Amino acid sequence: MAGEPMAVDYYIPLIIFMIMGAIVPIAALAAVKIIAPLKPSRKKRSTYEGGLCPVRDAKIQYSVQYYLFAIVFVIFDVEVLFLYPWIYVYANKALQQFMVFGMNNAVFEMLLFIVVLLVGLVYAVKKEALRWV
Amino acid sequence: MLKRKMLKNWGWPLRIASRGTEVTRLYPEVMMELPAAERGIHELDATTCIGCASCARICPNSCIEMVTYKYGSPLKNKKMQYPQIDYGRCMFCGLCVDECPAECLKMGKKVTMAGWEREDIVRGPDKLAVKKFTAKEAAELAAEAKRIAAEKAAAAAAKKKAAAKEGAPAEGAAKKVAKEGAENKPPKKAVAKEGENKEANAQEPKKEDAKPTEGGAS
Amino acid sequence: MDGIIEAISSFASQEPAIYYLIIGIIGAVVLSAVVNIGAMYVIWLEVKLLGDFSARYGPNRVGGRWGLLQIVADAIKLFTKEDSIPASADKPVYVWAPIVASMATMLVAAAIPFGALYFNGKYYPLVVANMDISAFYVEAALSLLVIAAFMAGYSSNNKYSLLGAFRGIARMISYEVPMGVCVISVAIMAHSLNLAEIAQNQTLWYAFAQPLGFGIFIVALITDLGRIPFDQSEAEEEIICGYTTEYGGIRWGLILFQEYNNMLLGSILLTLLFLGGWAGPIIPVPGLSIISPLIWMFMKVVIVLWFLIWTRSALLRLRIDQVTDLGWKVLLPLSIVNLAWAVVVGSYFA
Amino acid sequence: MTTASDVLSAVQSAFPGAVLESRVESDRRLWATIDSNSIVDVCKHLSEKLNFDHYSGAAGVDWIARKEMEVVEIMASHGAHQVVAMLKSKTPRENPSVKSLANLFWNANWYEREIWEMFGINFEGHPGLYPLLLGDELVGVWPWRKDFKGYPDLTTGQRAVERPTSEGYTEYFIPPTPAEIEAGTVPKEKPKYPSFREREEKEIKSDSEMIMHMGPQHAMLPGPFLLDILIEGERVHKAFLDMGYIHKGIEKIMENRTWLQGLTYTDRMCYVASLSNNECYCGAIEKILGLEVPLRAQYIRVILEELSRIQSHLIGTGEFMTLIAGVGYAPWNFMIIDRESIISLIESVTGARLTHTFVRFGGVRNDLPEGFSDKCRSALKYIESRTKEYIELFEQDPIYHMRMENVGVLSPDRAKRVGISGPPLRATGVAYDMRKEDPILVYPDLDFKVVTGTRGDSADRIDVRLREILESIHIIEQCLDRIPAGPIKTETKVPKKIPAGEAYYRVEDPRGEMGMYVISDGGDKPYRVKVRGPVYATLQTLPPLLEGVYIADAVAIAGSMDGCPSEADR
Repeated sequence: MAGEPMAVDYYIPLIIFMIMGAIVPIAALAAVKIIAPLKPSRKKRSTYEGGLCPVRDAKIQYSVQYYLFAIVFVIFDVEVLFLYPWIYVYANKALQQFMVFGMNNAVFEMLLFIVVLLVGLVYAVKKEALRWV
Repeated sequence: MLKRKMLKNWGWPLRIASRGTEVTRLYPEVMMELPAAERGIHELDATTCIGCASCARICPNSCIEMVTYKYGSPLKNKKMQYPQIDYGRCMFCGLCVDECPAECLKMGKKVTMAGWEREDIVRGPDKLAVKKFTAKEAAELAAEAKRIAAEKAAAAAAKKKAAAKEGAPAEGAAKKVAKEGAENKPPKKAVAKEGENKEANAQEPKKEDAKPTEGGAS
Repeated sequence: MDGIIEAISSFASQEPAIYYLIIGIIGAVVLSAVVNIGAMYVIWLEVKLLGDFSARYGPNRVGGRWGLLQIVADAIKLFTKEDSIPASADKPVYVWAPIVASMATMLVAAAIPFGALYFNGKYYPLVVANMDISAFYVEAALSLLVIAAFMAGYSSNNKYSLLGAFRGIARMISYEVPMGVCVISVAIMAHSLNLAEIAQNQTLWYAFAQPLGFGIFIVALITDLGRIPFDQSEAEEEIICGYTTEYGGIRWGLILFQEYNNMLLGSILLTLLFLGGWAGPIIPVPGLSIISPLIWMFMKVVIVLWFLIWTRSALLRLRIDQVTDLGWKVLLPLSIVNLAWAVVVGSYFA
Repeated sequence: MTTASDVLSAVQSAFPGAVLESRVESDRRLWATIDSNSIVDVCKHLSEKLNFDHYSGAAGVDWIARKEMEVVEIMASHGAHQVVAMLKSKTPRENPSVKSLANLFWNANWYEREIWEMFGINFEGHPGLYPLLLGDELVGVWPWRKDFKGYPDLTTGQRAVERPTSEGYTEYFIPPTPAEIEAGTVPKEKPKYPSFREREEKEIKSDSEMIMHMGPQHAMLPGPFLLDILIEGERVHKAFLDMGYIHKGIEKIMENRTWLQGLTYTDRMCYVASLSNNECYCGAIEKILGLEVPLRAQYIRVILEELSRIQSHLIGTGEFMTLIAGVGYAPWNFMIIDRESIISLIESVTGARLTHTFVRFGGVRNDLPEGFSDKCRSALKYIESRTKEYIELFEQDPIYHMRMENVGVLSPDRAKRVGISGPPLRATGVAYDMRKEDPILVYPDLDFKVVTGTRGDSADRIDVRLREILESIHIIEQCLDRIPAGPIKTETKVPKKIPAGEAYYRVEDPRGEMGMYVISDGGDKPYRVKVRGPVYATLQTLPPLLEGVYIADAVAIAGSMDGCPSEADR
């Protein structure tokens, strides 16, 4: 296929796709503006909650436990992100220089990293950080 | 183990898919098979109805109204009335059928009654009656009734002659008889539509023979 | 033919920016049509199959006996419905949520190879942005729909929507990590993060090479797509319609469409990563041999879609806390086991 | 075995002078008028000493001619004996007031609230007399009193005026007519007590808690009732239940219809169980009349009631499965197919699919059609194999176990205390079934087991229902073997006017204990019909069960109860 274009050029189509992704729904909404009837009323625009008026509104402080949950995710996701560059090291023989316990250094380092990750997971579970709200 | 246990779950949809369609009915094309005891739209035998209004009295939703109907038996009570049922309110409980002393009201297998207007689902005796006098029979019966009325009038006249002393009340009675004889004719509106009705009357039985599927009987 | 390819290649290497601009515009127009029509027929397939799985007909009036045009009729209905925005909603966010969803889908579509053409003994993958890290990119972009869902849910100012939005995020974050680890395991075996290369490099399908990873990826994919048994964010019997409760007419239609778009794209991703992509015997008929990889790809994707719909009629819905528990406490450790397995087997094969 | 006369003498000896009047109808029915001052003590004595641990309900009666009102407490026992004690306490019609039993029996709460809003009888010591079935604006008109003249009709909108409230919804308001203003009888200002909404809003303690409506229009509910849950995150802290969204006033309508016409309304209380409701109403009237039903008619009734139990359980289970699986779930459609075969069997006899109006005073409407027995047997064989498959399917499904086991657990003691009945009660292990406890028709001759569970959780409730289907099939097969030839109606003609008297008749509805208390004053219309439905008790149990569970569990619990608000609202 194509030769070796500059890395940034790959992303030109992405921008175009993003714009296209916005154009389609906006066009649909514009079409609806023209086609569909519009008779707004107070009742139509009220919030649906089982057919009755809601008791207060939905803008509440969501449970703190939930955010703990989210923070654990952020930690783990970043940790997983570190594995992606590691694939490069693993695939590239030139970067694997020495052996540890019969494994090459890339594998060993990864295993060490995963053990740390698992310890973190066990800690999070034990601390009930992953308990659902 | 979890996977093995779940196998039965996965099997169910496949079993159903292999069985063919059972839940949906293609409604207007394929009608449901109904049992003989089905309580569908009423069928009225207008030749035996005595117009007693038992059905109208028992109806819990009072959806039966008694209305005059031209093809009724002129031999009987001259203020003869027949049930007209408002299917917007009828709940098909069947109490009217149980109450009917002449056993002339039955419930049939027809169950479709959609209409465009509210009036379409109010069915008068004209639509309910499955058995009614043909125009010829009705004419004969009317002639019979006239004859009987005439006989009665003659008898009354004879009586009047015999009891000439009490003239006034007897005369009144005779007048009444004559008047009732006149009332025996259908109301004006019905007279206007008589032509149409006769045609409809002649066609209707044929129509029903030709389309037995209409009520879902087949 | 060879000349054309030569010309295109040389043009691409000389003027990459213009080349990618043209490819991008053509690709965006073609793909948005393909993806949207594809989504319509995924919806049709789902309705029809669910009908079969429950002894019903499914669509059978509009567009012949199979109801092929039912979905078009539905779309027309959506276009003619009144567009009403709830008074208490956060309007800009509410309006932008379906648009963001659509953008997210297109971003995924840009990097996914939809198939390949076989020509002169070589495969030419049909992909617009053939990135080196497309596996990583697609996996990231797939979870963007959750952002749109959260925007929709939080802006609606409705309690069902709120719960749906929070559930959606919780579901996503519990399965993002195992899913990522699975992609890494595949990449280790394939020695590449490029989807086209991963598909190309599968001598043995990775579904067989790492069955554990395959299973985890399916579960994570179903979760990402929000389908039964993991459809808690729009569990109808609990929170009505989840984050789309306050959406109606075309706005709801757009969100629904993006969900099915993503289902299609997710199935393609699964096929590429684990089912050998477009691999399959080349049909030795002159016209068909060029598109035979496309045919194989299409068949595999349909089978994956069929499986997803089958699952929907076979399983019960899990509770949201069980879903997150399953993700964190079962699938995450298992996916790491799978990673170790991939390393061992991968080293052995290498 | 304790009989009614034993109970009566025990009460008379414990409370000399408290029993003003008494009538021992049979071994199983005791009617007594208790001095209204000692009613609480008598009930306490009955429940503590005489095993009357089942407070079954209460009925109000307005005796306008005698210028007094009556509250009838219905007390029974969970299997210790078969006596049902109907204890009346009287109160004058002016400012009627009796002592409340709500502190003694937890489930008396709702029954007393209903009597209060319908008859205006005040209950001293009741924890919260708020309207339950009626709207707030109807309180004070006491609609079920005999002298009730009707309320301005809001639906025709003659006088009612719409006005928006500060909360954004529309309220109806009836402006006084000039004549009323002149006469100074401007009707009622707003009631003094807090509304349902205000009461629940008071419970919100922190900023992270919110109240979410799970009704009246919600995919979870089989019909409209308002279930509000106070949640923090996804955890339910408290649940509130409000009813009356489809209150039909059937008890009042029946007072204005003839005896036979009233039968059609029993169908419509809950159309899934309409044959049981028919049976209950007809049974009560036959009891007043002293009619003996011909044997063939009894068998036909039993066959049809059991068939209708099968179809009710199938749809109850099937619908419930859609609650935890979504409507695409395949076995649900299988249950619909199975139910269809049962429905068409019933239809071939009664002529209607759901609202049968089939049972008649002293017999049934139609005889079984030709070939019914063979058709029934083959259909039942099919259902039996299918039901066994369902049981096996749910048994082995891991997701089902995760969702259902130990969810909404009721202990036997608690279940007895809250007065629940039917499959939810039997799932806890209490073998309480009207077919054994208060046998009617030919049930005593038939061989069947009362199906019970062990844990009392949602999974057990479903399991009990499914196994009851098998038991019902067994009953029907016996009936088909034994059914004799003969008449299907009594020889004696049922009079249009039923002689004065009263009866309480209980049947086992598919959903639990259904009782009807029928009073005749000798006219052609009932003086009072009180329906003690099973779902009323089931729904009352719901809010405390939901405390502390997740929203998804709330759906599983509410669904496994198989409540039918249509019947509870009557």
